[in-house]
Amino acid sequence: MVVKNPMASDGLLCADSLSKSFGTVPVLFSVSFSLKAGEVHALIGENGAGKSTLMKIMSGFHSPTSGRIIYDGESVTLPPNGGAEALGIVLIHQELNLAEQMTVAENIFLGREISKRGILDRQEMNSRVVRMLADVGLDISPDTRISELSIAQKQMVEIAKAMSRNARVLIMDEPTAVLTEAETRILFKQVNRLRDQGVAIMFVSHKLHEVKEISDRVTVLRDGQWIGTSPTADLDLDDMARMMVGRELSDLYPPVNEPDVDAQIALSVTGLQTKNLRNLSFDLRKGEILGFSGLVGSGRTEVFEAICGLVPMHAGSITTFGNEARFNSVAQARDAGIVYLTKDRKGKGLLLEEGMQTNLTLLALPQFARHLILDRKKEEAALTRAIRRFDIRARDPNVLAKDMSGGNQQKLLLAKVMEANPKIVIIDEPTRGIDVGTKQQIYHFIAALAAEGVSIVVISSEMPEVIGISHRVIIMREGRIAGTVSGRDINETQIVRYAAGLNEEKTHA
Amino acid sequence: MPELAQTETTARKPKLDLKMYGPAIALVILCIIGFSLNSAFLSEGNITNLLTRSAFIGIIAVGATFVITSGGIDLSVGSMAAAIAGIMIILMNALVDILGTGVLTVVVGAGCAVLLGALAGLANGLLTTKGKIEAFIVTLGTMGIFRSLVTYFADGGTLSLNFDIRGTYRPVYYDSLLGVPYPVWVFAVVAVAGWLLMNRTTFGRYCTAIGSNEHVAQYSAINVNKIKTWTYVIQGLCVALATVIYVPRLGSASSSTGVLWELEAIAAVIIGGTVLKGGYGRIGGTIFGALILTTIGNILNFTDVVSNYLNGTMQGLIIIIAVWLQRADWGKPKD
Amino acid sequence: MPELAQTETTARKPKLDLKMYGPAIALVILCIIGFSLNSAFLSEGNITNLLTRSAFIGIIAVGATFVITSGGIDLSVGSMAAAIAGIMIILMNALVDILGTGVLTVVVGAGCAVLLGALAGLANGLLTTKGKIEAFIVTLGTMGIFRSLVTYFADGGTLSLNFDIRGTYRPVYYDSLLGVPYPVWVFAVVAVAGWLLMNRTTFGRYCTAIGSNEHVAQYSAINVNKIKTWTYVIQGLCVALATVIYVPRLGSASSSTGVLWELEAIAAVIIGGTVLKGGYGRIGGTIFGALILTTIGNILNFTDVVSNYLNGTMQGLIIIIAVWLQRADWGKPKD
Amino acid sequence: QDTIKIGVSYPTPTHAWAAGMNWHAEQAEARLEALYPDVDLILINSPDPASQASALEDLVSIHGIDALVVLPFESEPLTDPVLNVKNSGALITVVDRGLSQPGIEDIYVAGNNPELGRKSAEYMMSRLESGDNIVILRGIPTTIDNERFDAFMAEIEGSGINVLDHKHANWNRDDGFDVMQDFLSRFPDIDAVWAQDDDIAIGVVAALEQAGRTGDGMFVVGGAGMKETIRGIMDGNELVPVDVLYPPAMIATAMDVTVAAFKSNGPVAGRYILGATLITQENAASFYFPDSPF
Ligand SMILES: Nc1ncnc2c1ncn2[C@@H]1O[C@H](COP(=O)(O)OP(=O)(O)OP(=O)(O)O)[C@@H](O)[C@H]1O
Ligand SMILES: Nc1ncnc2c1ncn2[C@@H]1O[C@H](COP(=O)(O)OP(=O)(O)OP(=O)(O)O)[C@@H](O)[C@H]1O
Ligand SMILES: [Mg+2]
Ligand SMILES: [Mg+2]
Repeated sequence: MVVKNPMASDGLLCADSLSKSFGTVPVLFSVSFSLKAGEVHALIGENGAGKSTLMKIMSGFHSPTSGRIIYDGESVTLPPNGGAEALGIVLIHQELNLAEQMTVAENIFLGREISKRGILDRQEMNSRVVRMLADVGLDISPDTRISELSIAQKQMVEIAKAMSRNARVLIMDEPTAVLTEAETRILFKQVNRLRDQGVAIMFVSHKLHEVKEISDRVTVLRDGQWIGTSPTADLDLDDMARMMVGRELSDLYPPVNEPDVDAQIALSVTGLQTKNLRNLSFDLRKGEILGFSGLVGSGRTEVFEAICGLVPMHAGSITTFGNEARFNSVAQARDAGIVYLTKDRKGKGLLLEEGMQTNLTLLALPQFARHLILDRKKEEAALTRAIRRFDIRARDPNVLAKDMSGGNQQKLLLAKVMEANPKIVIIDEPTRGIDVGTKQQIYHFIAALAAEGVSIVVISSEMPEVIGISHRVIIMREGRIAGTVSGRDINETQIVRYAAGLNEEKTHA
Repeated sequence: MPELAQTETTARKPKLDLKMYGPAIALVILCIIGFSLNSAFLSEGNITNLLTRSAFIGIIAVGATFVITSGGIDLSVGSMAAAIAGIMIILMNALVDILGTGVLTVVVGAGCAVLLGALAGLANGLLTTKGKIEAFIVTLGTMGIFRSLVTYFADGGTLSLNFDIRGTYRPVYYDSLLGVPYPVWVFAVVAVAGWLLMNRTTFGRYCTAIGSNEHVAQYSAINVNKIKTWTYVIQGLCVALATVIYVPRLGSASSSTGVLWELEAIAAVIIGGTVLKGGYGRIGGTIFGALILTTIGNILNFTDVVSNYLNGTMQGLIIIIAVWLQRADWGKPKD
Repeated sequence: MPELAQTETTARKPKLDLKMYGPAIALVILCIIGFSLNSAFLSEGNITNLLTRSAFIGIIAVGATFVITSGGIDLSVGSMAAAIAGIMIILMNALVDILGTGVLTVVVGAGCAVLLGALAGLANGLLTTKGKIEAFIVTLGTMGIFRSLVTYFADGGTLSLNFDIRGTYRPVYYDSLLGVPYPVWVFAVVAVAGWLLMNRTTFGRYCTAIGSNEHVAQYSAINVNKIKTWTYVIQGLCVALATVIYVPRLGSASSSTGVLWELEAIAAVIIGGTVLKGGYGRIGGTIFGALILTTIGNILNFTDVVSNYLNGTMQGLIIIIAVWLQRADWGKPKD
Repeated sequence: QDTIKIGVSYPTPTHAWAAGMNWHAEQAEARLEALYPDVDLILINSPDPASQASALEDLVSIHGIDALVVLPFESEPLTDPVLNVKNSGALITVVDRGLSQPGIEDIYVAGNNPELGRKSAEYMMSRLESGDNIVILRGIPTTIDNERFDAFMAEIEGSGINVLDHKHANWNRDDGFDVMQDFLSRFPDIDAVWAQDDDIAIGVVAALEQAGRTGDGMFVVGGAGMKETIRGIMDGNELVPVDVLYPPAMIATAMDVTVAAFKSNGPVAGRYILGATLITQENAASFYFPDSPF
């Protein structure tokens, strides 16, 4: 592949032969491309390809090891730490970048507060925030603390914050990874509005259908190299996938093997009630893949956090493999063969300041200890195995979790829960931030697990994913089960109707 | 979902409020105990004494609230107060010969104290931020340094203010305006200014942001080092102010001046609801925290029911219970 | 990519190592200074004294490393040591009449001390975890309580060990095995055990995880409250052990026993490289931290070049410089 | 080994009395070293008993002292460490606080704590009548404080003078001020204050002046012999009319005697108990050292 300087000067913001190394590890190799005013430019590539790194360089958060950034036709050195916002370059970080203990309004205006004679104009800020939140369809008070929001809500706050910055260049690093369809629609409406105003928009995503829909041009990165840039119209989804992974991709979803309707019931929940859940009952069979769908906040996560003892249960009973079970802690659930993979990988999933090995074995640590003494060989072996099994790509095995690419963090988290050798796996948003190639691997992996007799719950806001891999799908709405679909009924229309409350509840317990 | 979100918001309010009023409630309970032990507790004289006494720790604690909110800690405040008091006394004694015993000498002395406080705070701040040394170590170090400096200046003994200037300076501690002693006025002004600074200015917001998540703060183009350094400077200024109203009280400073004030100040801050790890600071709570601490000592002086030797036990128990009263998540399900 | 990975590994190591050896380097520099002041510094007698003396703070600091690593803090250790010493002395004096002045009395006394330490730690731990009160407040409270208890038991004076039993107990401090005094052996055993516990067991890993992110720990099947409580119990046990070897040294306990040990212990931990906010603990560093602190005191006893009053200044400066030496990111590009 | 090395160990001067002691020790050091070129005095202070024990070890292992002058932080904890020094062959002079085992020291120089309490009580009784009220501000809870307090109480027993309450003011001016303020709020009728120590007395006087309760023959008795207090007595201060001596200069006495043990041809071993003199306007001048920090 020839890498040269394509159209380095005809855009608003251009990268000219940017290279970046962390310590001695090179991550980007002489990448050049340009971003024009009034276009939505998608950047795609496998996990760890260097997309986030490139975006951070182009917004000043990292400085390039070599190469230039050209802004408005002039070679510039961008000010660090978000100072580039003053120049009109705004980045929405892949990782949530909000101060948890502070309120929505305080976060949105952090670093550029409005004040009159040194005193904050809180009314002005609050009223502006109310408008911004309305623009992105968020119905929360500006005084809500970030820590009280769901992840999707946090992401929408981030988006609202970025939208309010009057950007000339808006860079969004996987903004939709944690959003559902409905929220993505709202985002796209805003993006289109900005594009029409002449804002240059950079859009990083692993959801290729979104890329196809929203972007005007696509640039592909692979292993830190620029692979190509072309108009979106010229590419179909398979072309993009091929350019990303460098090979043909077979079917994304594995063939769904016939569910065994007589299989033993692995998990049975009856009459579950919590603060937000009302009288929930369902069964999960051995070897079954059960999808959980519904709108954000419909309570899917809470169901399983309650089962694993993370949220107090007010009523209800749980049996696993016929045995009465009531878990007061994750450890008890784990010992009974149930593990839960959180969707909040930064806040609840990974120790960001630790390396891969510590994170990998943390959940199943007793297995790696004999008489409390850790078996470090065994841990190392586990890491080697997990890296292979889940295709975790970190150029440096000692890398800290916070320095891993988002997708690879997700893979590490998956590997972590699988270390516990569970009989029942609950995966909340399994492929959040994962590239197509790896997605395929994960789906096949889930199918294979089910075939081995492991029962799996997949909570997902990505409709195709739920449809593609589940034997049966439960749709939740406002803290209850709105309906259950299986077999041929698993399709988008049905699910959406239940989720929106259009289908009446066929009690299915 | 809209409904859910809403019930959520309204359901949360009461909890917040209880936390908010926790320190005030604890103080009221203490006052009731005090009054039931001895009705003189609520006499005007005692209330005035209590408030005046709280002023020192209170003013210092206001500064400490900023340091702690932004994720730092300052162990040097007690020693710093002693050192500033010492130098101020030496200076004022020397100035008597030049400027006489008038107000001017006092003003110059006080100005110099404020300057010293700012400089000492600046030193702590720069060592922490530029020197990249943990605040705990820096201020443990300067605590030793300041304390030994005052010992050195006083030759191990006591530095006493010239008797001629005392008359001019004394009213700053002992006199009142509208029936309220000057130290209480200063305390009130510092409290209000601190509250405004914390809650109504960008500075306060930046402190919170830094304590909450330094990375986020940095990525929001906040000059983290500058803000952090400023918190220590503010702490230094507060210490200086407290010293300025402390010196006229007994007119002296020695190496035992201000011993353990740092612990008291930090305790006042934490009792008031500020989080030790940073990210959440409450000036109002700090004021109550300081009042609570002083009141505990006051109450113990008001009764001879418990053995003197067990004062520490009572004090410890009351502090723990006071904080427990406000911390326990009443009725909130554990999560 | 495999090749890349390798160069990376080697490239990372040096930086890590400097931080790793920082405390050791600081100690070596101090030793050189000591030797150049007075060659007797490196005499066998002095080295033995130094090590024996470090044992108290060192053992306590090992416990503090666990507490701090898991995000807590324990201010009560000094007072706890005094209280345990006091009760142990009362008990042993009482036992002399029953069990005589033999080894048995000492063993029972020591066993009781260990039990008390565990209980005191348990109290701190439960108040922090179940009571949901900030560790700073809990241990500030128990600090006052323990201290006043010993004052109370001693009636304001000193509790002294029966002279008949001293003979039996004295060797625990003053005698040696293979030329190494017993306290140093105990210190070594505690250090090694602590190191293993921190670095080679699930417990140590859990402490780090909790200090690093409590939520993640909870979601990773870690019983956060249990582990946290255990860290305080371990701290209590370490304090008890330190007390068991302290009592034969001075044969008494009073309200001034162990004053400020908490600050010294925490300082040793932080000098050793453990992070005050939790999530990163280094037992090895703590040992060096304790040695550094003792050495500073030793060196200052060596010379009367500086005014005695300025000891605190020297101490403060040396601590700051020692930490600065190891903290400064030599040549590491700031990012 | 020609020089005679004498270690002098005492608590870190964290309050004025100790500072006075430190000053007198330094004066004595300069004087004695000038007088005898072959005498080397090594002054070390320590912040707590454990450090003092360490300092004693260092004096032996590093300086190889021939004699030790020690003012123990506390009697009990330092008994063994001093015994160790003695076992190294050094001459031992103990100052102020006796060790808890007899026979270790060769020379003992001390003030007299019970005597201080008793003298104070005697003065109180000479000024007050049965039915009068006093309050007491005590020091830091220690044996010294107990000895003074117990002797005072024993002496005043049966005189009809009421002790309204006693609280610890930790030999500290600020604590003295706070505690006295609270006593004044609590007790409308106080006739005299025993502050036990001159530092506390300064706080007490400030509180009395603030409350305007200095009249009616109110008086305060401190203790130790601070120069400002003595100055006041000389000038006829009615609020603090007397003081009871507990001289920090006793360390100098001890150093003199110890050097004499090497230089004098007369026997010096023995006990030197200094009196707890009541300082009044008449005799004040002879206890006034304007250059001392105390
Ligand atoms: N601060 C850092 N220190 C060391 N390595 C880093 C750092 N930041 C990123 N890396 C490494 O750089 C590589 C590229 O990461 P980057 O986050 O740019 O990938 P990405 O394309 O955004 O992937 P994803 O789709 O998973 O988000 C990864 O191997 C990552 O581990
Ligand atoms: N407003 C809120 N304040 C505090 N916690 C909330 C709030 N909303 C939801 N949560 C908590 O967040 C967790 C996840 O919420 P929930 O189960 O409703 O999400 P979900 O249906 O899984 O949606 P998604 O995964 O798409 O975000 C639950 O533990 C719930 O208690
Ligand atoms: Mg990325
Ligand atoms: Mg009368």
